[in-house]
Parts: sequence; structure tokens; C-alpha cells
Amino acid sequence: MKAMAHLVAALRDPASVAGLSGPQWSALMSVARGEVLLGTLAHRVADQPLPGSVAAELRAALASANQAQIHALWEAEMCHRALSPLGITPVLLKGTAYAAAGLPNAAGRQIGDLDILVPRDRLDEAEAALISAGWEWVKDDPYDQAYYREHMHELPPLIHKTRDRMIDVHHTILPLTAKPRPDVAAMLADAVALLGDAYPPSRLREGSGVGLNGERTRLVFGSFPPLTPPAGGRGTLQILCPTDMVCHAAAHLFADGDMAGGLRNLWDIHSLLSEFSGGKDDDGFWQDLQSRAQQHQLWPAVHRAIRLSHSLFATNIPSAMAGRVRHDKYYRIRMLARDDWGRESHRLIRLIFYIRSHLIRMPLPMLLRHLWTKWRR
Amino acid sequence: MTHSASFRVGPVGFRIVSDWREPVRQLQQLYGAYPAPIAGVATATARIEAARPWRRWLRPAVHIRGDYIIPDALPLPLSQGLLSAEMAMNLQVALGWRQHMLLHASAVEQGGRAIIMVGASGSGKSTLAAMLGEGDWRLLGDEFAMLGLDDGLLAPFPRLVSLKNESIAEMAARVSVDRLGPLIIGTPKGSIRHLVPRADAIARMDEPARPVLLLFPGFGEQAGLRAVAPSEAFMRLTDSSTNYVALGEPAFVALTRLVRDVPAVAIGYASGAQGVAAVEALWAEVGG
Amino acid sequence: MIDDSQRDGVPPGGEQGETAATPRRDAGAAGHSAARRTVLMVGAAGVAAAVTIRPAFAQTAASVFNCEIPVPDPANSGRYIALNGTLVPAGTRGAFPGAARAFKGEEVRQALQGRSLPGTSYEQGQAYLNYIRRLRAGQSGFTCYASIQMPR
Amino acid sequence: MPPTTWVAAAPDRLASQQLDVLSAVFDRASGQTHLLAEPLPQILAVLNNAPGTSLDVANRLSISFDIEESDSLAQRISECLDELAALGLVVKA
Repeated sequence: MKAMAHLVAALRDPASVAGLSGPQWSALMSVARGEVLLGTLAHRVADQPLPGSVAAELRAALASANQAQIHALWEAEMCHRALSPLGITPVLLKGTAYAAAGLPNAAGRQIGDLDILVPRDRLDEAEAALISAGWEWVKDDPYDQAYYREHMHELPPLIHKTRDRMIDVHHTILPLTAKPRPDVAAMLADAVALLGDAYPPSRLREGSGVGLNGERTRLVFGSFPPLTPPAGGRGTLQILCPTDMVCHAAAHLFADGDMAGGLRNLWDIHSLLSEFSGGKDDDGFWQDLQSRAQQHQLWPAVHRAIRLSHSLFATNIPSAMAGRVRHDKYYRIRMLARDDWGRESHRLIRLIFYIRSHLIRMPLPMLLRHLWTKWRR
Repeated sequence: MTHSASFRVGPVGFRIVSDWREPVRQLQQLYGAYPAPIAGVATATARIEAARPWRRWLRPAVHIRGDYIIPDALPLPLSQGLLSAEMAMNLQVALGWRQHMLLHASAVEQGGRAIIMVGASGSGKSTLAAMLGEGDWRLLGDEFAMLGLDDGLLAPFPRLVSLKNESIAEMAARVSVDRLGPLIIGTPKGSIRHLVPRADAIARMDEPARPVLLLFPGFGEQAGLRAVAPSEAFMRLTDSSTNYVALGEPAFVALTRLVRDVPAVAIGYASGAQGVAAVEALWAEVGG
Repeated sequence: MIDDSQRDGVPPGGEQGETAATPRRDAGAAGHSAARRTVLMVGAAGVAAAVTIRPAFAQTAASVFNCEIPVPDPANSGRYIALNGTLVPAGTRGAFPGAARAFKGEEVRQALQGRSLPGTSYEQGQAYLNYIRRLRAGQSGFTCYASIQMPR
Repeated sequence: MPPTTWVAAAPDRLASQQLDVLSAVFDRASGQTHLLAEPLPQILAVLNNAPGTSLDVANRLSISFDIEESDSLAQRISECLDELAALGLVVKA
């Protein structure tokens, strides 16, 4: 068996690592690093009997991932402090949201930039407040600025001048030029508040659990702000409601980008589906998910995510949603395209997905115009 | 074809993968006395490879890669393949190692007590450690000092010593030729030649040592000593650590303990011999 | 040679490890014995009193001398670099066209220490260095620049 | 506008070591390490469990310490509070 297959197996069933040889562990840890899943792997197999040098390395990787989450959550806190005087309550997206809510895929997960969603009509205010709180443009040339503002789903990236961390301020979840038009107003309206004052972040999970399915009431997840005193009338941080969180993860994986790091995103989706649904017979959840995905014009992406998650990680899904659809196997190959030395493999398939990533972000004539402008300068 | 080698330096089990045979052959020769990774588990994979398959033969350019990659890194010519492999290994440790706090420093030991020498490249820390390591000292490492987060001890990491320019001749005069790698000329840092540490440094690489002196060598600076305040030592050590921030509070505890408990001194010296003499004199004062 | 008197400001051993929030010396008793009260240095206006440790990039041989910094980055090729390092339209008076080749990390490191950048006039070199100083994460050359930041 | 009232990070959030004239402070909430010079650690101490304005801070410090220069003290303290706020160690109530 190949190292990527061992990685998938270890995530799905931690006991599967029993009996791996030294060289197999070497390859497994290398591909896990390549997929930015080493901390996740470390968390999954923490209770398994492991060779001593593997245990030491994974323990250190997990501790470091936990520390990185503290840094990521702190960025969210500082963003909150910058925006709360305006009454803007940003919705945390992706890794920071998982960590703030204490969702199961957060354990050991690497978190990159801070991604937040704010209403489009508050974008200018949010931008000004962040800049006065020490964030700066990464790209300040007029073409990039105009390009982002006209065509993208986010402001041009900002970086904090002393903490060196980036923030992506989104006003919707896909580029404006992409074909699906998600109902971002509904996402914002149904977002869930993060409240409370407990610390540390690893003990955040009071309100979450299997019982979440179907409920559309505002759920109070565990607590986030470690310092901010509870102040009447001021906003707090939010996360997407469960079905929207799945829709966004699937959109991020299949409708945006070239699927580099796709295995980690698929693991997120598997974890979210397992956490939010009560299993394959939880009709309420699966129906809600499908109708919500249709509302966002994202059902093809969400359905593909459900199928692939089931196929790789044995997610417990309704049999009506299982089965294979044309092209699924190429997605699978793309997601597992790494050899035992950690090198990316399947050059042609990767290239095709790279080209696809540009085509799905904007219509072809517009893509050509964009590349031409970038190339000429 | 993929060529590979595997061995252990201190706590790190390495796997090195190459598109070319020669660099791997050189590694296997120079690391011949090093043990295999424990239970066959390599914790770091370093790769040297061609950007495109045909660039293995056609104007070969060696890219330094591995589990961790630095964007913007320039490839090196194939004649510098051994250097590329060493750099790829260093890179994996610098960016990936989390089991100890890493200091970009050299270290030597005597009687279980160690000196940590911290400085930018060009400070002479590497040459100083190499020279001491041929005398009454055991070389713990010339590139990274690994500080234990719980016990505050230094774990040896005695990789090949990377000799540069003038220090090559200085060391070649003292050691037998079978401990020297090929002379690599025309690198971005001038000439480089690798030195295999003395047998005791390799044989005892699982024996940690307690740091008792922090040294900030300055080659070419005015000769003399200057005591370094704990806060300055703290700043300089965090500055020379690639994983201090990633490790969080355990690194804070280990590092504040180190700068509080261990005297820190900056030394200026003009020649290798002068540096060695200054270190020996200091050592006598800290009760060595 | 290394006695405590040379290590300025080192407090006596008993105080080490106390919380920094405790004023130095006998602050607890300060309210009672006015004669022995501690003097607090509040510092001059406008002077920063805090430094935060930032992540150091790999200062290993690998990163320092084996990376390059294009001026400007390829996305902006064709634009000029003003003396303060900002990008301006081609042909702007007093600004310089981009460098013909990318600079090596080692060249930039030496230039930051006072040597000139290869193939540049004084002002041109200053403009390029100011451009490099303004690089941010995500821009081509940033990792390289970050990796050549040497300890003070 | 009423003067700003400041709240300091709870002491158990911070690990502190006095190194010499500078204190090293590890903030468990942010994961950041700061080196603080006087009077920042003292300001955090007098705000501990007792939020206050910059004037309150100046008054409290004057009770425990001789202050070298006092005519612009409140101004200087206010500056220091802004610096602590940028580090996230104090926050407006």
C-alpha cells in the first residue's frame, strides 16, 4: 500500500497504523507533512501504540499545531477588537471557525490566514477600521486593487504590520465571476454567535454536538474571546450555521482553486458531516443540506464532496447520495497525487485541475484578458 | 531513477532522496560512521531534484526541497550536489523540528558541561567549534544547538561541519584527509568543504550536556570580552531560533531559565587560535 | 571577569522568577516606608517601552545565500521604482527602471550592511533596497528578504 | 467624551520573568512574547482586578513609587496604555 493510502486509512481508522514498518512510517509522516495533515494525523493516532520515535515526533507536531491555533484565534480576537466598535460582527470562516467552535476537525489542524465574512455594505468601514488597527495592503498597485474590488469575493489581502499575519475579508464565498451565486445574505442572516469567556480555546465545545442537526435556531457554541470583557450591545464573533459551513467547505474545495491540499479540505468535510448529522438515517439533516446547497447553487459541489468523503473516509451518508458520478475518479487521483517520497505525482492531472481552477473562476474571455494584462506589465 | 540514503544525526532520522547518484554516494561515504534511524523511522525527508525531468541531464540544476520548501530558492549546479543535500537537510530541521528549541548555534562539551556559541554566519562560530572539537572538547554541533524543553539539556546534533574559505586550509592541516569531503568551489559563499566530526562526537551523539556558558563570538571584532545582559541574550537567542514562536510557552520557560542561569559573554577575536585561547580562558573562569 | 557587577541590572537571585507585574525591589512595603520607595522610570514621551518577539525565518545556509529577490516582482515588471521604494509608472522622473536580474540573498544582505548592490548607482541601489524593505509576505522575494534579516 | 477605562489581562494569562531592567512576558492568549520596560509591568499590576483610567493609573503608581518626572505623567501613562492595547494586554472596558 502507498503512503497516501496509509494516510487516508489512518485518518479513517487510527488502529490501521498497527504494524506499519519504520520506512512506511517515514513515508506516511512525509506525505502527511506535504498535505499539511501531520498535526491531524498526530491527533488521530494519539491513543495508538506507536514506535518511540514516531510518538515523539507526533507529540511535538500536535503541541505545535495547538500553539499555532492559539496564534490564529488571537488574530480573530484582534480583528474582533478592531471591528466591534462599529457593531460589525464578522463571521469566521474555515480553519479559524473550526478552532473557535471546537469542531472535531480542528484538533491538530493547521490554520493559515484569517478568513472573515462581512456584509458587503459594511466592507468599506471594516477595511478602514482594520487599516487603522495596523493592517496594511499586501499589494498596493492599482490594477490588483481594482481587479479584486470588481471581480473577487474578497478585499485584496491585508497583513498586520507587527504580527505579520494575513487577513482575507470576504463579502461572499466565491469569486463574483464564478458561475454559482451563493445566497450570502442567507448565510449572514443564519450565522451563529460565538459567546462566552472560558479559556483556553481547547475547551470551547459546550454547545456543539450531534444534536445540532436540523435546528435552525441560533446555537451558542463554546466561548471564544479570551480577554474582551462582555459588554452590552457590542457585537461578537460568528460562525456559519452547520449546513452553510459544509456548503462553504465544498465550494472552497471544488468550485475555487486547483485542489492543492484537497485531502485536508475533504477531511474537514468528512468531519463536519459526521459531527452535524446523526448518521445516514438523519433525513432532516441531509434534506436541509441539499436544499441549502441548492439555494446557494452549490449542490453539484456539495454532492461531489459527500460522495468523495464517503468513498475515501467511509462517511456515514444516505445510500441515495452514494454512488459514483463521471469524473469522480479523477478528483480522487488528484487528491492522492503524492508519492512515497512526498513528491507530487500525476503531473498531467494536476495541470488539468490547474487550468480548470482558472476556468471556473471566470469565463474564458475574461480570463484571457486578465492574463494578458498581468503578462504585459 | 531515485537514489536515496538514510541515517541518523542525534535525534533526527534523515531520509535523503536524489535524482542523481553522485551526491548520494558522497553522503553515504561521509555519513558512513553514523547509525541508521531508530527502528528505521526517518522524521525528516530532504530531496534534491530537477525541476523538470529532462533537467536531470540537460543543464542539470539541483533544487533543494523536501517536506518543507522555501519558495524563491535558486537551484545549484550539479557540481554542488553534496552541498545542496546538506542544505536540504538543514532546511527540514530549521522549518520542521519541534522536539527541541532550535538555536542557530554551535556547541562543544567537556565533562558534561557545554558552551553554546551563537552568531550569524561569518561570526566564526562554526570554525571555533571545529577547532575546539579537535582538542579537549567534544563537538555537539556546528549548525543547530537543540535545547531540551523539559530538561534544559543540549541534545547533540553533530552533522558534518561546513568549513568555509580560509578555515578549510586551517582545518585540513589538522585532520586526516579521509575525514574531509570534496572541495566545492564557486558556491554563493565561496569555497566549502565538509568535515566529518571526530569519532567521539558521533559515537556519543545520544549523550546530552548541560549548558553552562553562552558565547556570542565576533570574528574580526576588536579583541576583548563584554558581559551580555540576560534580556539582550534573550533577544539574540529568539532571533536565532527558527521555532521559538511555534513552540509557545515551553520555549519561553526553557529560554528564560537558560539566560537567567547561564552567564553570557560576547567575545571579539582576530584569529582562530586567539578565539580558542579566549574560550579556554573563559572556561577556566566559569569553573570548567 | 564575569562577576555580577558586569552584568548590568541583574537583580539578586531571590527576585528572579517573580512576576514582572511585581515592582522591582520592595514594592510591597513601599507604601509604608516612604524613605525606601522605589523610583519608577516612566520613560520619555514617544519612546516605545515594549518589544515583541517575531518569528525568525530560517537563518540557515540554505535560505540565506540561496534565494533571490526580483526588483520589482514579476507581476509588476515594467514599472519603475521610486527612491522611497514604491512602484511608479514607467518613465517617472527620478525613479529607476527595474533591475535586469534578480539579486541574490547574499548580495542584498551585504548591501543592507552598507555595500552597494551589484550594477547599481548609489541612488538606484537605495531605491531598490527601499523596495526590498517594503516587501510583504506573499510577494515574490519576501521569504528571501525575511531570511537575511540578521540578528542585531 | 468620558475618559477611557482600561481593563488589564488577568494575571493568570501571563507568564512573567524579570530578566534585568526588562521583563519577559509570555501571553498565553496570544502566544506572543513581549519584553517590557518600566513602567509597563507596573501599569499592568495596578490595573489588575481594578479597571481604571489613565489618571487612575497615574495616581495608583504615585502611591507605590517615586516618579522621576511627574508634570506630563498622565500623558505618558496614556501613551503606555495605547502601547499595551496594541499588544492586546489591555482593552477598553
